[in-house]
Amino acid sequence: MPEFTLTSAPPLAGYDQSFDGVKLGAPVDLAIVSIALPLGGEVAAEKAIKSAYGAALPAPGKSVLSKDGLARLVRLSSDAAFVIFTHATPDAEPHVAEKLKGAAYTTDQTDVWSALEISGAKARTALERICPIDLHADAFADGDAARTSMEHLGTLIIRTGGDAFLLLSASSSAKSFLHAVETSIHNTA
Amino acid sequence: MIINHPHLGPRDAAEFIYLGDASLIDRPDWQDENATEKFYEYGYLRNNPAGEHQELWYHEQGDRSWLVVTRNTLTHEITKVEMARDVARARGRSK
Amino acid sequence: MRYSAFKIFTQGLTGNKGWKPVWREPDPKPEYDIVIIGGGGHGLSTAYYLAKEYGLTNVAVLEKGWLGSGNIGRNTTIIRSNYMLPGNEPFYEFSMKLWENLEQDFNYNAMISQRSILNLVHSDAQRDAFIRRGNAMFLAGADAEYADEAQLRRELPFLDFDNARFPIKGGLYQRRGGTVRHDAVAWGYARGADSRGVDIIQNCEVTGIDIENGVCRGVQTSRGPIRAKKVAMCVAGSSGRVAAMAGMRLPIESHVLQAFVSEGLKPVLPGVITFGAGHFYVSQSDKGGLVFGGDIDGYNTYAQRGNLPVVEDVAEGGMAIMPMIGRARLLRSWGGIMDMSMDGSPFIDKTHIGGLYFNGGWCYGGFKATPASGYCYAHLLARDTPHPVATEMRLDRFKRGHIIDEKGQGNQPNLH
Amino acid sequence: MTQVNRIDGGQVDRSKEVKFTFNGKHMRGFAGDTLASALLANGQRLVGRSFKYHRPRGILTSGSEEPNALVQLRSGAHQEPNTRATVTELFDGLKATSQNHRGSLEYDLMAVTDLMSRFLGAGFYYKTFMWPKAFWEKLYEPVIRKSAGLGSLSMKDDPDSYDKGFIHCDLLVIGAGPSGLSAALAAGRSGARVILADEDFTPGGRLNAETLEVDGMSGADWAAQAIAELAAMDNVRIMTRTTIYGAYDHGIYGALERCTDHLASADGKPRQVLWRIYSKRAVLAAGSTERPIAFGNNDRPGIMLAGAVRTYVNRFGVTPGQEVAVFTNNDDGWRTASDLAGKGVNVTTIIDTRDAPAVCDVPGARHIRNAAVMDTVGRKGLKSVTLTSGQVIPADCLAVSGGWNPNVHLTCHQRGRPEWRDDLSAFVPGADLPAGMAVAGAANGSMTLAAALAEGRSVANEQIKDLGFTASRKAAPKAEDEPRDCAPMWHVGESKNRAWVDQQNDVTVKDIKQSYREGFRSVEHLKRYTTLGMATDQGKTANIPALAIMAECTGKSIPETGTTIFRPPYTPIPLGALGGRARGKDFRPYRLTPSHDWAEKNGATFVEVGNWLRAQWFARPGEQGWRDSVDREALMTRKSVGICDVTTLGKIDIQGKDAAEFLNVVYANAFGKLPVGKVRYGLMLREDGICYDDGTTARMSENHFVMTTTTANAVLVFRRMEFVRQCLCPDMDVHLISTTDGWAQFAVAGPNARNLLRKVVDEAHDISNEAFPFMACGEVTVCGGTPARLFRISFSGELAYEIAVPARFGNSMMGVLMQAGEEFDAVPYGTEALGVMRIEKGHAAGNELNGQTTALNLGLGGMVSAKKDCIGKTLSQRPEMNRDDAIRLVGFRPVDRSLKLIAGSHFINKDDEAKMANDQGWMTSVAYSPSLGHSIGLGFIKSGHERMGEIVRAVSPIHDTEMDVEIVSAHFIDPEGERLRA
Repeated sequence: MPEFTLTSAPPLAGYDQSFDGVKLGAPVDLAIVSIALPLGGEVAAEKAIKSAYGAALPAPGKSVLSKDGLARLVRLSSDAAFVIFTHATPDAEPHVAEKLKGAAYTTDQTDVWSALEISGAKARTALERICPIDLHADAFADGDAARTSMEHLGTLIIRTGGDAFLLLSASSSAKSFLHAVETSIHNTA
Repeated sequence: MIINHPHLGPRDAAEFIYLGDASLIDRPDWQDENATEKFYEYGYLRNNPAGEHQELWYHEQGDRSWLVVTRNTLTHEITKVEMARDVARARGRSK
Repeated sequence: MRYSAFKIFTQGLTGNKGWKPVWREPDPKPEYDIVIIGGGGHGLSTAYYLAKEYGLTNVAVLEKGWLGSGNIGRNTTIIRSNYMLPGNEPFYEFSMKLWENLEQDFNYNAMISQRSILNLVHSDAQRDAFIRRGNAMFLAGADAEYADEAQLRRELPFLDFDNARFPIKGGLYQRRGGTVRHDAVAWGYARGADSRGVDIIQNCEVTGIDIENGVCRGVQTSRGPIRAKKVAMCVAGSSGRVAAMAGMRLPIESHVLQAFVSEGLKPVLPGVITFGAGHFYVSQSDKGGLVFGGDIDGYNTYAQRGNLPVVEDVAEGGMAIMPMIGRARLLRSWGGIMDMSMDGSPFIDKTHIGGLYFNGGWCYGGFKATPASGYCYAHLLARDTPHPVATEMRLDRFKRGHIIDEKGQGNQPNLH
Repeated sequence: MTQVNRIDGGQVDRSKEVKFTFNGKHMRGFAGDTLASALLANGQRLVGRSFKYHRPRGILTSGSEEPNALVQLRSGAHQEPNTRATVTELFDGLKATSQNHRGSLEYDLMAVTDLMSRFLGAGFYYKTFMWPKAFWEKLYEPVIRKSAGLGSLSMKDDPDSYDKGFIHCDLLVIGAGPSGLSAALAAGRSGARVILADEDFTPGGRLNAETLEVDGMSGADWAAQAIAELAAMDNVRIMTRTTIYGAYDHGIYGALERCTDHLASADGKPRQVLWRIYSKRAVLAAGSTERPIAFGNNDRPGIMLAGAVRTYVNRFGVTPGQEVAVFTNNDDGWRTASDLAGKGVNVTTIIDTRDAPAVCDVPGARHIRNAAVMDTVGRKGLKSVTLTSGQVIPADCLAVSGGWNPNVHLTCHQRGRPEWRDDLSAFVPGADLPAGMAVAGAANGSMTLAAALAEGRSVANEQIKDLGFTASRKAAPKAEDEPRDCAPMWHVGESKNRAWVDQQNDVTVKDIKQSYREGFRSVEHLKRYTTLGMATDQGKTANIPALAIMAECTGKSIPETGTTIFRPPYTPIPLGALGGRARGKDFRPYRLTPSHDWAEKNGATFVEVGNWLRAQWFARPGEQGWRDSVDREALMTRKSVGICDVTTLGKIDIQGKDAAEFLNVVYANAFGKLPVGKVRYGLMLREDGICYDDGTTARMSENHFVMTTTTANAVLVFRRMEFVRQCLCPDMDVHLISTTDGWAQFAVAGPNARNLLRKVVDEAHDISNEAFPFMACGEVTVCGGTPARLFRISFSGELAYEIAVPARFGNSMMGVLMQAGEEFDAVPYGTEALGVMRIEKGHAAGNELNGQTTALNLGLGGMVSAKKDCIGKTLSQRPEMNRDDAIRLVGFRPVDRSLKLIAGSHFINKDDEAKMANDQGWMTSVAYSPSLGHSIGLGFIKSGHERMGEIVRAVSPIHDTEMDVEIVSAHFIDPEGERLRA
């Protein structure tokens, strides 16, 4: 038996609030692993991703769900992607690496980021105050993803469906980011 | 300003960091006989044109790509945006 | 015509109809001893000191627009000599001393106002760097004063001391720093040069530089060719364009610096205040406007206008240190083109072309340098040796590895 | 006071009476009034004083171009100076006071300046106040400053909040007058995403102010109907109370929405929102502004622009006077006469400069043709006007029309130049418009209602067709073309008395003539010399007449004389709105370390390090100040063990087949042969050969490295490495990703560090000195299986490790380490103790790696590998960077050990004078070393490495002090490095 035990406490754990027309919450146990496509090994890596997730890696700025619907593949740039899935223990990276069988480089990003889910009829109106990306459904469809900056904080925004968005920003500044989103909701309520 | 990213479409230039003339890609060879002179020119002298300018922008609040943007320094009109990596390869920087 | 209170009185009584033009509008002569390209502050002060201090009056200043239309006409009017490095500080202190006697020297009220300049300090490392700088200022014969937080609370109670994201821990004052009515500097120098025989030729654009066998013989202009024994470039902001006419590449990029003024307000600010944890500096003009600015936009440009992110960045800095200005309104914004040099410091030097001289690379700090720049450039043009306070402002310093980098940012102009 | 000037009609809501005060006087108006219309309704003609001569002034206009009717609005911290009464929406409880007078508005003591005006002409101050020299700052300038400025700031923090936002559209329509509405309707019907913005609170523009008809109904009704149709389209966004203030590059427009300015209280919501509008195309439909004619004493309260008089009558149901005369050089002025007469207002006279028949029949009014107003009477309110013929006409209101100028402002924001149109005697937008912008209606010189409606539609249709939309076929609304003849007249030459051109800044026709006489003839010289056009109205009513008067002086045409362009903002924008949320603690986000909560609970004092908050020290009860805490933390660490959260150091994960080769490029020293399981100190140069950053890089596996950077440079180093990767070495297989926030990393330092870690690191991992020596690294598990990374590196000079766990466990880990360290009296230490220990060890940090120093200066010259290229290598070899007397980093101690060294002191040789020529270097960092019991310092001094033992002076004239210091090795403690290998 180890003498000491560690407890997990991500910065926004347990946050879940409803406002007029907007729901805002921190998803539980969201794991994020980055995938880098080796130079010259892109085809093999994409193949490995497809066979691991049953879905092809989309184009930069897009995301898709895996065939089983449990993981989201987000293409960040020509040679980098995230896989986002629910996974509680701190071994998300080996978990993904194993699936990809060495065809790509993987790095655990779970603790680098802090996630917020925002949804509801007024979600877009609130986000308009901080998000430079055009979130109109014609311009930013389901699955679309964009890295940008909100209130001086780098943010990855993904339209997960309809009026729901997943926002990832740095975990060290998670409280400031939450404050920014809450202020937007307050100001547009 | 808006930079039309080749992969991601139009993005506010505020997401980018500006570096300078795209000639910064053409880093001299340290073993060249005039290396010191060439590095001095590379490091310090600029064409600084009033007109079309090829320049490096980094999509820091985005996909972390370096871009070569062709922009007019008199009007700010952008006529071309390329991935810097492709430009570097085209300029013979492949190993 | 000598200006005085008596003159104003007598003119007032006679309907102000006896005032004479402040300068002539001469046509260019075919040849001069010295042709200065650029009728901005530095060009005009160069002409003034050439005539007054070095007795050279067969001189023309060629200006493509109206005199004073360079950055002398579009800056935030601050004078200071709070530099740190030996290549800079003695030069700027020389400039400060020239400012202090300028109005009596050229009989024109440029409203030189030594209201003080304060650089706020927000961290211990910043304090250490400012102490280093303040001491360097003393060593060069300038004044400096370090104020702690308690003193600043007394003097500037409107600063945000209690709720600041980056607490104000003190500041470096230069009490002799301050502001000047910038246009009046151009007019005063122009009047002084003109009255001594210098031809100031407006609406005369240089379109080519004549070089024969490695020696500069004159210039082509929109008003015809002009021969000259010496040609002096003095066009900071457009240096790249003019130097290109002589086939020169420079260690300079052109960038835009925006500046801002608020509506007129009753006095609130005693001097110049500079935020140390964001991009914002401000003073209040005699007319009551808050004159403020911040960082350059950061991309190469020759367009005299900027973009919104920097406007917001500057206002954010302002609201962060003095939230009382929230209800003051921005009245006007404008942009000036800066010669951003590779180490943030300027050049006053001969070029490799005989008879062709260069003055530029002032970054966003050229205004305060106007008197010394003109004086030292005049010295170089007259004597062909650098003035003692400008010996390091050489074009070849990067080749030699003698860098004058106050901010320690390296060879990336937009970081200076 | 009753609303003596309120008449029938208009669009105010008479069912909602609104109370307000002006200079403490209680007044009433109606919902829908502006402050200006309500003041006029109450018979208040005098509302302010001018800038220079303190002339009594009234209301000139009915819009944002107003130069005179500026008031201070609200009170206390909400006080808002220089607010234009003409655009201030009346609300219940509104408080306004007049500005710029000493004594009351009616009896302003400063009005004495007006009597001295002959001595205070254009630029008088440049010619005097120079003697004696000291008097400018002591006497003259304070007097001038006190009298300058208009309104006052409260000097209190702005109590309101502001917000910003981003919106996107296919077509932005600027202005909701006839052409704007017509444009928005056309574009909206096509399905394009449209934003229609207007500065007014009721859209419609001049339609609300005129009696003209559209499609057979009143203009105002048609506007309301158009707005209703647009509001029903979900692809159209109508933004009222929103000023488009700037046109920036590539279709980005700045907009200010005033959300709560029309309410008594903002009620916790943002007062204003600053929008950045991203448009693919724009239609500028900003209308036009009427210009005055300059004549003697043309600035009296009661003299107004004719269009404004009509606005007050038609839109607000207020007549500015009971006995009105009209002075015009154009047909439009006649509409004022006709509309007023139609409402039963007594229009006595129409003075037309043209020798032409009446434009229309105005019952009861006398038409005087080929005449002009030369002077007026009535200091605080107009009483009569005097014509050039000498004829005196009693009037309490004179409506003046000099023609209309298209509002070209936004077309100039990218330095486009307007062009002169002789047929309009006005500037219209030039050809070089901001990309994507088209102009319609009066702003484009299409001055009649019918033309504006038609052009709005056609221009919008062209714009959206470019974007691939199909234009709707619905026809443009119908209206009549009203007569628009205009014979330019800029000032009345016969006037003997001063005739104002720029009313706010008190610039007269004489001033312009004097400016000409003195050689200030270009437009820019004119503006700068006389201050014309520099007031809060930016010369909207003054610039063109002034240009025309200068043209008269030069004998050239107006376009030859020059043009004036406009800069953002269109109307003044509060700095609060431009600052948005960035105030106080919200100026920038906070980054918190993973153990922040633990530190907060354990007495930490925090310090801002970039955006990070770090624990600076942990005070314990009884300690008398920070030094006590810091000394204890440093001593205890050196004696036993201390723990410090070092998460803020940048961490970059580097993977790829070419990763090692890549590191060889970015680091000055070699990394190719670093074995797996080892860490190496690395030094980075800039390309100019100056030191950039330092840190350690660990090789986790053949193709996997973990780099650390300094806290300050984490982002910059990453950016630069991406530059090398993509631009310099595009075919290296190497990939970078930041993991700074992902790992909570702790330094565990001190002789008991290993003993402590043994209790935390799972037993399977051997961390003995043999198995895990100095500079070893590896993946381990802690506390029963939690993955961790262990690095044996030391900044303190002690036996030390850095241990990293996933950030989610960071707070808990800090507690665990402290618990495990209890038996060793482990202490947490903050950045101060960290700094003390690094100075004791002579490690360079930010004060030494300040971007001005080379590897040679830092004593690290040997690290720049001769065998390979690296960034900065070649330029670091330049001669003056390698001088024999180059500065070197060394240690310093005071000769008198009781003295405290000062960072920032300069070094002067013993017998030299303290001046710049003798400057030997400077002290970079100082600390009190609790281990040595005295102050120690690091610093750069010329040839320092050859001067050990020499005594020099450390001078700090800014503190008026100096002391003798001895040059010593920078390694104050354990110079052989035995402790860290223990």
